Amino acid sequence: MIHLTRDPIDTGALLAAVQDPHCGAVVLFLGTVRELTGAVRTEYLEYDAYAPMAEQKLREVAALAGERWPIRRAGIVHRLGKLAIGDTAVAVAVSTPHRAEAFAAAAFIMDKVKELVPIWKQENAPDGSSEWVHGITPS
Amino acid sequence: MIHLTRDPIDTGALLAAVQDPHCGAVVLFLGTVRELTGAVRTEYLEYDAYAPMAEQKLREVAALAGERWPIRRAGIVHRLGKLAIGDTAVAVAVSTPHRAEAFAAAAFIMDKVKELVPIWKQENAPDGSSEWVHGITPS
Amino acid sequence: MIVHLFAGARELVGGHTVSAELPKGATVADLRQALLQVNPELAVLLARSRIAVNHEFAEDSAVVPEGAEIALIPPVSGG
Amino acid sequence: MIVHLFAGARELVGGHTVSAELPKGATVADLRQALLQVNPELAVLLARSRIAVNHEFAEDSAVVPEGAEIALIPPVSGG
Repeated sequence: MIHLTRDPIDTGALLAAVQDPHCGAVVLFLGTVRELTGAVRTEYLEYDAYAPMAEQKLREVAALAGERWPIRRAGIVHRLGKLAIGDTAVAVAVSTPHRAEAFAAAAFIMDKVKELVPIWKQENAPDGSSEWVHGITPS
Repeated sequence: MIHLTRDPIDTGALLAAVQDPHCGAVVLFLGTVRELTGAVRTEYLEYDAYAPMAEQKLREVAALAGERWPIRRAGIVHRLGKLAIGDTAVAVAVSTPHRAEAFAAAAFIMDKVKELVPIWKQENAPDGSSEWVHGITPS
Repeated sequence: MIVHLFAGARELVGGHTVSAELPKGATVADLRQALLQVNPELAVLLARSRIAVNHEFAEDSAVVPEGAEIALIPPVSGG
Repeated sequence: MIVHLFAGARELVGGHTVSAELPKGATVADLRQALLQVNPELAVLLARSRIAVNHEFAEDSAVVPEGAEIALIPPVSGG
Protein backbone atom coordinates (compact mmCIF):
# COMPACT_ATOMS: atom_id res chain seq x y z
CA MET A 1 0.00 0.00 0.00
CA ILE A 2 2.10 2.87 -1.34
CA HIS A 3 0.16 5.80 -2.73
CA LEU A 4 -1.08 9.38 -2.51
CA THR A 5 -4.62 10.16 -1.47
CA ARG A 6 -6.93 13.14 -1.09
CA ASP A 7 -9.01 11.28 1.51
CA PRO A 8 -8.28 10.76 5.22
CA ILE A 9 -5.64 8.06 5.62
CA ASP A 10 -7.04 4.73 6.78
CA THR A 11 -4.41 3.71 9.33
CA GLY A 12 -6.26 0.50 10.19
CA ALA A 13 -6.09 -0.66 6.59
CA LEU A 14 -2.40 0.30 6.43
CA LEU A 15 -1.62 -1.71 9.58
CA ALA A 16 -3.55 -4.69 8.23
CA ALA A 17 -1.64 -4.45 4.95
CA VAL A 18 1.78 -4.81 6.60
CA GLN A 19 1.03 -7.53 9.15
CA ASP A 20 2.73 -10.82 8.45
CA PRO A 21 2.94 -14.10 10.39
CA HIS A 22 6.75 -14.06 10.11
CA CYS A 23 7.00 -10.68 11.79
CA GLY A 24 7.13 -9.90 15.46
CA ALA A 25 7.18 -6.13 15.06
CA VAL A 26 5.14 -3.47 13.34
CA VAL A 27 5.95 0.23 13.55
CA LEU A 28 3.48 2.83 12.33
CA PHE A 29 4.49 6.47 12.05
CA LEU A 30 1.93 9.24 11.61
CA GLY A 31 2.92 12.75 10.69
CA THR A 32 0.11 14.98 11.90
CA VAL A 33 -0.66 18.65 11.44
CA ARG A 34 0.62 20.62 14.42
CA GLU A 35 -1.03 23.83 15.57
CA LEU A 36 2.27 25.54 16.36
CA THR A 37 5.64 25.39 14.60
CA GLY A 38 7.87 27.38 16.90
CA ALA A 39 5.76 30.47 17.52
CA VAL A 40 3.94 30.33 14.17
CA ARG A 41 0.30 29.32 14.36
CA THR A 42 -1.13 27.15 11.56
CA GLU A 43 -4.75 27.45 10.49
CA TYR A 44 -4.51 24.67 7.94
CA LEU A 45 -2.02 23.12 5.52
CA GLU A 46 -2.38 22.50 1.82
CA TYR A 47 -0.28 19.67 0.35
CA ASP A 48 0.51 19.38 -3.35
CA ALA A 49 2.63 16.84 -5.22
CA TYR A 50 4.13 16.04 -8.57
CA ALA A 51 1.98 12.95 -8.36
CA PRO A 52 3.46 10.39 -10.78
CA MET A 53 7.01 11.13 -9.67
CA ALA A 54 6.01 11.24 -6.00
CA GLU A 55 4.42 7.78 -6.14
CA GLN A 56 7.47 6.42 -7.95
CA LYS A 57 9.79 7.97 -5.34
CA LEU A 58 7.67 6.56 -2.49
CA ARG A 59 8.16 3.09 -3.99
CA GLU A 60 11.90 3.76 -4.34
CA VAL A 61 12.13 4.87 -0.71
CA ALA A 62 10.43 1.64 0.42
CA ALA A 63 12.84 -0.36 -1.75
CA LEU A 64 15.86 1.50 -0.31
CA ALA A 65 14.69 0.63 3.20
CA GLY A 66 14.22 -2.98 2.10
CA GLU A 67 17.89 -3.14 1.07
CA ARG A 68 18.97 -2.18 4.59
CA TRP A 69 16.53 -4.03 6.86
CA PRO A 70 14.63 -7.33 6.60
CA ILE A 71 11.30 -5.64 5.93
CA ARG A 72 8.49 -8.06 5.15
CA ARG A 73 5.99 -5.42 4.14
CA ALA A 74 6.05 -1.64 3.98
CA GLY A 75 3.31 0.87 3.36
CA ILE A 76 3.51 4.62 2.79
CA VAL A 77 0.47 6.83 2.28
CA HIS A 78 0.72 10.60 1.87
CA ARG A 79 -2.31 12.81 1.85
CA LEU A 80 -2.78 15.80 -0.47
CA GLY A 81 -5.13 18.77 -0.40
CA LYS A 82 -6.34 20.78 2.56
CA LEU A 83 -5.53 19.39 6.03
CA ALA A 84 -6.73 20.69 9.37
CA ILE A 85 -4.92 20.65 12.74
CA GLY A 86 -4.64 17.05 13.92
CA ASP A 87 -5.12 15.50 10.48
CA THR A 88 -2.62 12.87 9.40
CA ALA A 89 -0.50 14.04 6.47
CA VAL A 90 1.66 10.94 6.11
CA ALA A 91 1.55 7.39 7.43
CA VAL A 92 4.40 4.87 7.22
CA ALA A 93 4.12 1.28 8.39
CA VAL A 94 6.67 -1.52 8.29
CA SER A 95 6.77 -5.06 9.60
CA THR A 96 10.01 -6.83 10.45
CA PRO A 97 11.01 -9.91 12.43
CA HIS A 98 12.37 -7.85 15.37
CA ARG A 99 11.56 -4.46 16.76
CA ALA A 100 14.84 -2.54 16.41
CA GLU A 101 14.69 -3.04 12.64
CA ALA A 102 11.11 -1.78 12.47
CA PHE A 103 11.91 1.45 14.33
CA ALA A 104 15.03 2.06 12.26
CA ALA A 105 13.33 1.33 8.95
CA ALA A 106 10.30 3.54 9.64
CA ALA A 107 12.54 6.43 10.74
CA PHE A 108 14.70 5.99 7.63
CA ILE A 109 11.66 5.97 5.36
CA MET A 110 10.43 9.23 6.88
CA ASP A 111 13.88 10.83 6.46
CA LYS A 112 13.94 9.81 2.80
CA VAL A 113 10.34 10.91 2.16
CA LYS A 114 11.32 14.36 3.39
CA GLU A 115 14.38 14.38 1.14
CA LEU A 116 13.38 12.66 -2.10
CA VAL A 117 9.63 12.80 -2.66
CA PRO A 118 8.23 15.78 -4.59
CA ILE A 119 5.50 16.84 -2.19
CA TRP A 120 5.13 20.35 -0.82
CA LYS A 121 3.15 21.92 1.98
CA GLN A 122 1.71 25.38 2.11
CA GLU A 123 1.32 26.94 5.56
CA ASN A 124 -1.90 28.91 5.92
CA ALA A 125 -1.95 31.25 8.89
CA PRO A 126 -5.01 32.54 10.78
CA ASP A 127 -4.51 36.02 9.21
CA GLY A 128 -5.15 34.57 5.74
CA SER A 129 -1.51 34.68 4.60
CA SER A 130 0.02 31.59 3.06
CA GLU A 131 3.48 30.35 2.15
CA TRP A 132 4.89 27.32 0.40
CA VAL A 133 7.53 25.68 2.59
CA HIS A 134 10.88 25.19 0.82
CA GLY A 135 13.04 25.04 3.88
CA ILE A 136 15.47 22.26 3.14
CA THR A 137 17.95 22.80 0.33
CA PRO A 138 19.18 19.49 -1.05
CA SER A 139 22.96 19.22 -1.10
CA MET B 1 -4.58 4.43 28.07
CA ILE B 2 -2.22 2.19 30.04
CA HIS B 3 -3.57 -1.21 30.96
CA LEU B 4 -3.67 -4.99 30.57
CA THR B 5 -6.44 -6.68 28.62
CA ARG B 6 -7.63 -10.16 27.74
CA ASP B 7 -9.38 -8.84 24.62
CA PRO B 8 -7.84 -8.00 21.24
CA ILE B 9 -6.03 -4.66 21.45
CA ASP B 10 -7.94 -1.81 19.83
CA THR B 11 -5.10 0.00 18.05
CA GLY B 12 -7.47 2.60 16.59
CA ALA B 13 -8.60 3.62 20.07
CA LEU B 14 -4.98 3.71 21.25
CA LEU B 15 -3.97 5.99 18.36
CA ALA B 16 -6.94 8.25 19.01
CA ALA B 17 -5.99 8.42 22.69
CA VAL B 18 -2.49 9.78 22.02
CA GLN B 19 -3.25 12.28 19.26
CA ASP B 20 -2.80 15.88 20.28
CA PRO B 21 -2.99 19.18 18.35
CA HIS B 22 0.45 20.19 19.66
CA CYS B 23 2.09 17.07 18.24
CA GLY B 24 3.41 16.51 14.76
CA ALA B 25 4.40 12.89 15.29
CA VAL B 26 2.79 9.69 16.50
CA VAL B 27 4.62 6.37 16.66
CA LEU B 28 2.74 3.15 17.25
CA PHE B 29 4.61 -0.07 17.94
CA LEU B 30 2.90 -3.46 17.79
CA GLY B 31 4.54 -6.60 19.09
CA THR B 32 2.88 -9.46 17.24
CA VAL B 33 3.06 -13.22 17.64
CA ARG B 34 5.60 -14.64 15.21
CA GLU B 35 5.29 -18.11 13.76
CA LEU B 36 9.02 -18.80 13.99
CA THR B 37 11.59 -17.79 16.59
CA GLY B 38 14.84 -18.96 15.05
CA ALA B 39 13.93 -22.50 14.02
CA VAL B 40 11.31 -23.00 16.74
CA ARG B 41 7.71 -23.06 15.52
CA THR B 42 5.03 -21.48 17.73
CA GLU B 43 1.48 -22.84 17.78
CA TYR B 44 0.24 -20.21 20.20
CA LEU B 45 1.44 -18.12 23.13
CA GLU B 46 -0.05 -17.77 26.57
CA TYR B 47 0.69 -14.53 28.44
CA ASP B 48 0.34 -14.17 32.19
CA ALA B 49 1.07 -11.23 34.47
CA TYR B 50 1.33 -10.16 38.07
CA ALA B 51 -1.45 -7.78 37.15
CA PRO B 52 -1.46 -5.02 39.79
CA MET B 53 2.33 -4.70 39.72
CA ALA B 54 2.43 -4.94 35.94
CA GLU B 55 -0.02 -2.07 35.49
CA GLN B 56 1.92 0.01 38.00
CA LYS B 57 5.18 -0.72 36.18
CA LEU B 58 3.63 0.16 32.81
CA ARG B 59 2.70 3.56 34.23
CA GLU B 60 6.24 3.95 35.62
CA VAL B 61 7.74 3.10 32.23
CA ALA B 62 5.60 5.77 30.55
CA ALA B 63 6.67 8.27 33.23
CA LEU B 64 10.35 7.37 32.73
CA ALA B 65 10.00 8.03 29.00
CA GLY B 66 8.27 11.32 29.79
CA GLU B 67 11.32 12.45 31.76
CA ARG B 68 13.53 11.96 28.71
CA TRP B 69 11.39 13.15 25.81
CA PRO B 70 8.66 15.78 25.40
CA ILE B 71 5.88 13.23 25.20
CA ARG B 72 2.40 14.72 25.11
CA ARG B 73 0.54 11.45 25.50
CA ALA B 74 1.60 7.83 25.82
CA GLY B 75 -0.39 4.63 25.77
CA ILE B 76 0.69 1.07 26.52
CA VAL B 77 -1.65 -1.92 26.27
CA HIS B 78 -0.48 -5.49 26.89
CA ARG B 79 -2.67 -8.45 26.16
CA LEU B 80 -2.90 -11.52 28.40
CA GLY B 81 -4.22 -15.03 27.80
CA LYS B 82 -3.98 -17.18 24.72
CA LEU B 83 -2.67 -15.50 21.55
CA ALA B 84 -2.52 -16.95 18.06
CA ILE B 85 0.05 -16.26 15.32
CA GLY B 86 -0.37 -12.69 14.10
CA ASP B 87 -2.17 -11.46 17.22
CA THR B 88 -0.89 -8.29 18.83
CA ALA B 89 0.60 -8.93 22.27
CA VAL B 90 1.62 -5.38 23.08
CA ALA B 91 0.89 -1.96 21.64
CA VAL B 92 2.76 1.24 22.52
CA ALA B 93 1.83 4.65 21.17
CA VAL B 94 3.38 8.06 21.84
CA SER B 95 2.85 11.53 20.48
CA THR B 96 5.58 14.17 20.46
CA PRO B 97 6.17 17.49 18.71
CA HIS B 98 8.80 16.01 16.33
CA ARG B 99 9.38 12.58 14.90
CA ALA B 100 12.83 11.64 16.22
CA GLU B 101 11.52 11.91 19.77
CA ALA B 102 8.54 9.71 19.02
CA PHE B 103 10.68 6.91 17.57
CA ALA B 104 13.16 7.10 20.44
CA ALA B 105 10.48 7.20 23.13
CA ALA B 106 8.50 4.26 21.73
CA ALA B 107 11.67 2.15 21.39
CA PHE B 108 12.68 3.06 24.95
CA ILE B 109 9.26 2.14 26.32
CA MET B 110 9.45 -1.27 24.64
CA ASP B 111 12.95 -1.88 26.06
CA LYS B 112 11.72 -1.02 29.55
CA VAL B 113 8.55 -3.09 29.23
CA LYS B 114 10.75 -6.08 28.46
CA GLU B 115 12.95 -5.35 31.46
CA LEU B 116 10.67 -4.10 34.23
CA VAL B 117 7.11 -5.30 33.76
CA PRO B 118 6.11 -8.63 35.34
CA ILE B 119 4.55 -10.30 32.33
CA TRP B 120 5.55 -13.72 31.07
CA LYS B 121 4.93 -15.67 27.92
CA GLN B 122 4.59 -19.39 27.53
CA GLU B 123 5.60 -20.85 24.17
CA ASN B 124 3.28 -23.61 23.02
CA ALA B 125 4.70 -25.77 20.24
CA PRO B 126 2.75 -27.77 17.65
CA ASP B 127 3.74 -31.04 19.43
CA GLY B 128 1.81 -29.96 22.53
CA SER B 129 4.88 -29.10 24.61
CA SER B 130 5.02 -25.76 26.39
CA GLU B 131 7.60 -23.67 28.16
CA TRP B 132 7.59 -20.42 30.09
CA VAL B 133 10.17 -18.04 28.66
CA HIS B 134 12.63 -16.72 31.25
CA GLY B 135 15.42 -15.89 28.89
CA ILE B 136 16.69 -12.56 30.15
CA THR B 137 18.35 -12.50 33.55
CA PRO B 138 18.15 -9.03 35.07
CA SER B 139 21.53 -7.71 36.21
CA MET C 1 4.39 -15.07 54.96
CA ILE C 2 2.78 -15.80 51.58
CA VAL C 3 4.88 -15.50 48.43
CA HIS C 4 3.06 -15.18 45.10
CA LEU C 5 4.44 -17.24 42.23
CA PHE C 6 4.16 -16.81 38.48
CA ALA C 7 5.05 -18.53 35.23
CA GLY C 8 7.89 -21.07 35.57
CA ALA C 9 7.97 -20.74 39.38
CA ARG C 10 4.30 -21.62 39.58
CA GLU C 11 4.94 -24.64 37.37
CA LEU C 12 7.91 -25.85 39.42
CA VAL C 13 6.04 -25.65 42.71
CA GLY C 14 2.67 -26.73 41.38
CA GLY C 15 0.78 -23.87 43.03
CA HIS C 16 0.14 -20.12 42.93
CA THR C 17 1.73 -19.38 46.31
CA VAL C 18 4.19 -20.76 48.87
CA SER C 19 4.44 -19.99 52.57
CA ALA C 20 7.67 -19.17 54.36
CA GLU C 21 8.27 -18.54 58.06
CA LEU C 22 10.13 -15.28 58.56
CA PRO C 23 11.06 -13.56 61.85
CA LYS C 24 10.24 -9.90 62.29
CA GLY C 25 12.95 -7.70 60.75
CA ALA C 26 13.95 -10.34 58.21
CA THR C 27 15.41 -9.17 54.92
CA VAL C 28 14.75 -10.15 51.32
CA ALA C 29 17.92 -12.26 51.52
CA ASP C 30 16.45 -14.11 54.50
CA LEU C 31 13.27 -14.64 52.51
CA ARG C 32 15.26 -16.17 49.67
CA GLN C 33 16.92 -18.58 52.16
CA ALA C 34 13.58 -19.54 53.66
CA LEU C 35 12.08 -20.16 50.21
CA LEU C 36 15.01 -22.37 49.25
CA GLN C 37 14.56 -24.54 52.33
CA VAL C 38 10.84 -25.03 51.79
CA ASN C 39 11.01 -25.34 47.98
CA PRO C 40 14.48 -26.46 46.89
CA GLU C 41 13.05 -27.10 43.39
CA LEU C 42 13.05 -23.29 42.97
CA ALA C 43 16.82 -23.00 43.48
CA VAL C 44 17.93 -22.37 39.89
CA LEU C 45 15.09 -20.05 38.96
CA LEU C 46 15.18 -18.20 42.29
CA ALA C 47 18.82 -17.26 41.70
CA ARG C 48 17.74 -15.55 38.46
CA SER C 49 14.61 -13.95 39.94
CA ARG C 50 13.81 -10.65 41.59
CA ILE C 51 11.67 -10.31 44.70
CA ALA C 52 8.84 -7.77 44.66
CA VAL C 53 7.66 -6.21 47.92
CA ASN C 54 4.40 -4.30 47.62
CA HIS C 55 4.75 -4.19 43.81
CA GLU C 56 8.30 -2.82 43.85
CA PHE C 57 11.52 -4.69 43.16
CA ALA C 58 13.40 -5.05 46.45
CA GLU C 59 17.13 -5.33 47.12
CA ASP C 60 18.34 -8.35 49.09
CA SER C 61 19.29 -6.00 51.95
CA ALA C 62 15.78 -4.56 52.29
CA VAL C 63 13.75 -5.46 55.35
CA VAL C 64 10.45 -7.17 54.55
CA PRO C 65 7.67 -5.14 56.20
CA GLU C 66 4.97 -6.99 58.12
CA GLY C 67 1.92 -7.70 56.04
CA ALA C 68 3.71 -6.88 52.79
CA GLU C 69 2.61 -8.40 49.49
CA ILE C 70 5.55 -10.51 48.36
CA ALA C 71 6.09 -12.00 44.91
CA LEU C 72 8.80 -13.98 43.19
CA ILE C 73 9.47 -12.38 39.78
CA PRO C 74 11.32 -14.69 37.37
CA PRO C 75 12.97 -13.01 34.36
CA VAL C 76 10.11 -11.35 32.52
CA SER C 77 9.20 -12.06 28.90
CA GLY C 78 6.39 -9.69 28.01
CA GLY C 79 6.24 -7.57 24.91
CA MET D 1 10.17 22.28 -24.14
CA ILE D 2 7.54 22.40 -21.38
CA VAL D 3 8.72 22.57 -17.77
CA HIS D 4 6.22 21.63 -15.06
CA LEU D 5 6.15 23.87 -11.99
CA PHE D 6 4.99 23.23 -8.44
CA ALA D 7 4.45 25.00 -5.13
CA GLY D 8 6.45 28.23 -4.79
CA ALA D 9 7.66 28.09 -8.40
CA ARG D 10 4.08 27.93 -9.65
CA GLU D 11 3.23 30.92 -7.46
CA LEU D 12 6.20 32.98 -8.66
CA VAL D 13 5.41 32.39 -12.33
CA GLY D 14 1.65 32.43 -12.00
CA GLY D 15 1.17 29.25 -14.00
CA HIS D 16 1.58 25.46 -13.96
CA THR D 17 4.18 25.33 -16.72
CA VAL D 18 6.75 27.44 -18.55
CA SER D 19 8.21 26.94 -22.02
CA ALA D 20 11.90 27.10 -22.81
CA GLU D 21 13.64 26.83 -26.16
CA LEU D 22 16.40 24.23 -26.02
CA PRO D 23 18.63 23.00 -28.85
CA LYS D 24 18.99 19.28 -29.36
CA GLY D 25 21.69 17.85 -27.08
CA ALA D 26 21.17 20.57 -24.45
CA THR D 27 21.96 19.68 -20.84
CA VAL D 28 20.09 20.32 -17.61
CA ALA D 29 22.48 23.22 -17.00
CA ASP D 30 21.41 24.70 -20.35
CA LEU D 31 17.79 24.24 -19.33
CA ARG D 32 18.43 26.17 -16.12
CA GLN D 33 19.96 29.04 -18.14
CA ALA D 34 17.03 29.08 -20.55
CA LEU D 35 14.55 29.11 -17.66
CA LEU D 36 16.36 32.03 -16.04
CA GLN D 37 16.18 34.08 -19.21
CA VAL D 38 12.47 33.51 -19.73
CA ASN D 39 11.50 33.71 -16.03
CA PRO D 40 14.10 35.70 -14.07
CA GLU D 41 11.66 35.78 -11.13
CA LEU D 42 12.59 32.11 -10.58
CA ALA D 43 16.30 32.87 -10.02
CA VAL D 44 16.52 32.46 -6.25
CA LEU D 45 14.28 29.41 -6.05
CA LEU D 46 15.80 27.78 -9.14
CA ALA D 47 19.25 27.87 -7.54
CA ARG D 48 17.86 25.78 -4.67
CA SER D 49 15.81 23.46 -6.88
CA ARG D 50 16.44 20.13 -8.56
CA ILE D 51 15.40 19.33 -12.12
CA ALA D 52 13.51 16.10 -12.76
CA VAL D 53 13.73 14.42 -16.16
CA ASN D 54 11.17 11.67 -16.71
CA HIS D 55 10.49 11.49 -12.92
CA GLU D 56 14.16 11.16 -11.94
CA PHE D 57 16.41 13.84 -10.47
CA ALA D 58 18.94 14.82 -13.14
CA GLU D 59 22.48 16.19 -12.75
CA ASP D 60 23.29 19.50 -14.42
CA SER D 61 25.59 17.65 -16.83
CA ALA D 62 22.85 15.28 -18.05
CA VAL D 63 21.56 15.70 -21.59
CA VAL D 64 17.83 16.38 -21.78
CA PRO D 65 16.30 13.71 -24.05
CA GLU D 66 13.84 14.81 -26.70
CA GLY D 67 10.23 14.56 -25.58
CA ALA D 68 11.24 14.14 -21.92
CA GLU D 69 8.89 15.17 -19.12
CA ILE D 70 10.72 17.98 -17.33
CA ALA D 71 9.85 19.42 -13.93
CA LEU D 72 11.34 21.99 -11.60
CA ILE D 73 11.48 20.52 -8.08
CA PRO D 74 11.89 23.13 -5.32
CA PRO D 75 13.05 21.86 -1.93
CA VAL D 76 10.38 19.39 -0.88
CA SER D 77 8.37 19.67 2.32
CA GLY D 78 6.20 16.59 2.49
CA GLY D 79 5.82 14.41 5.54
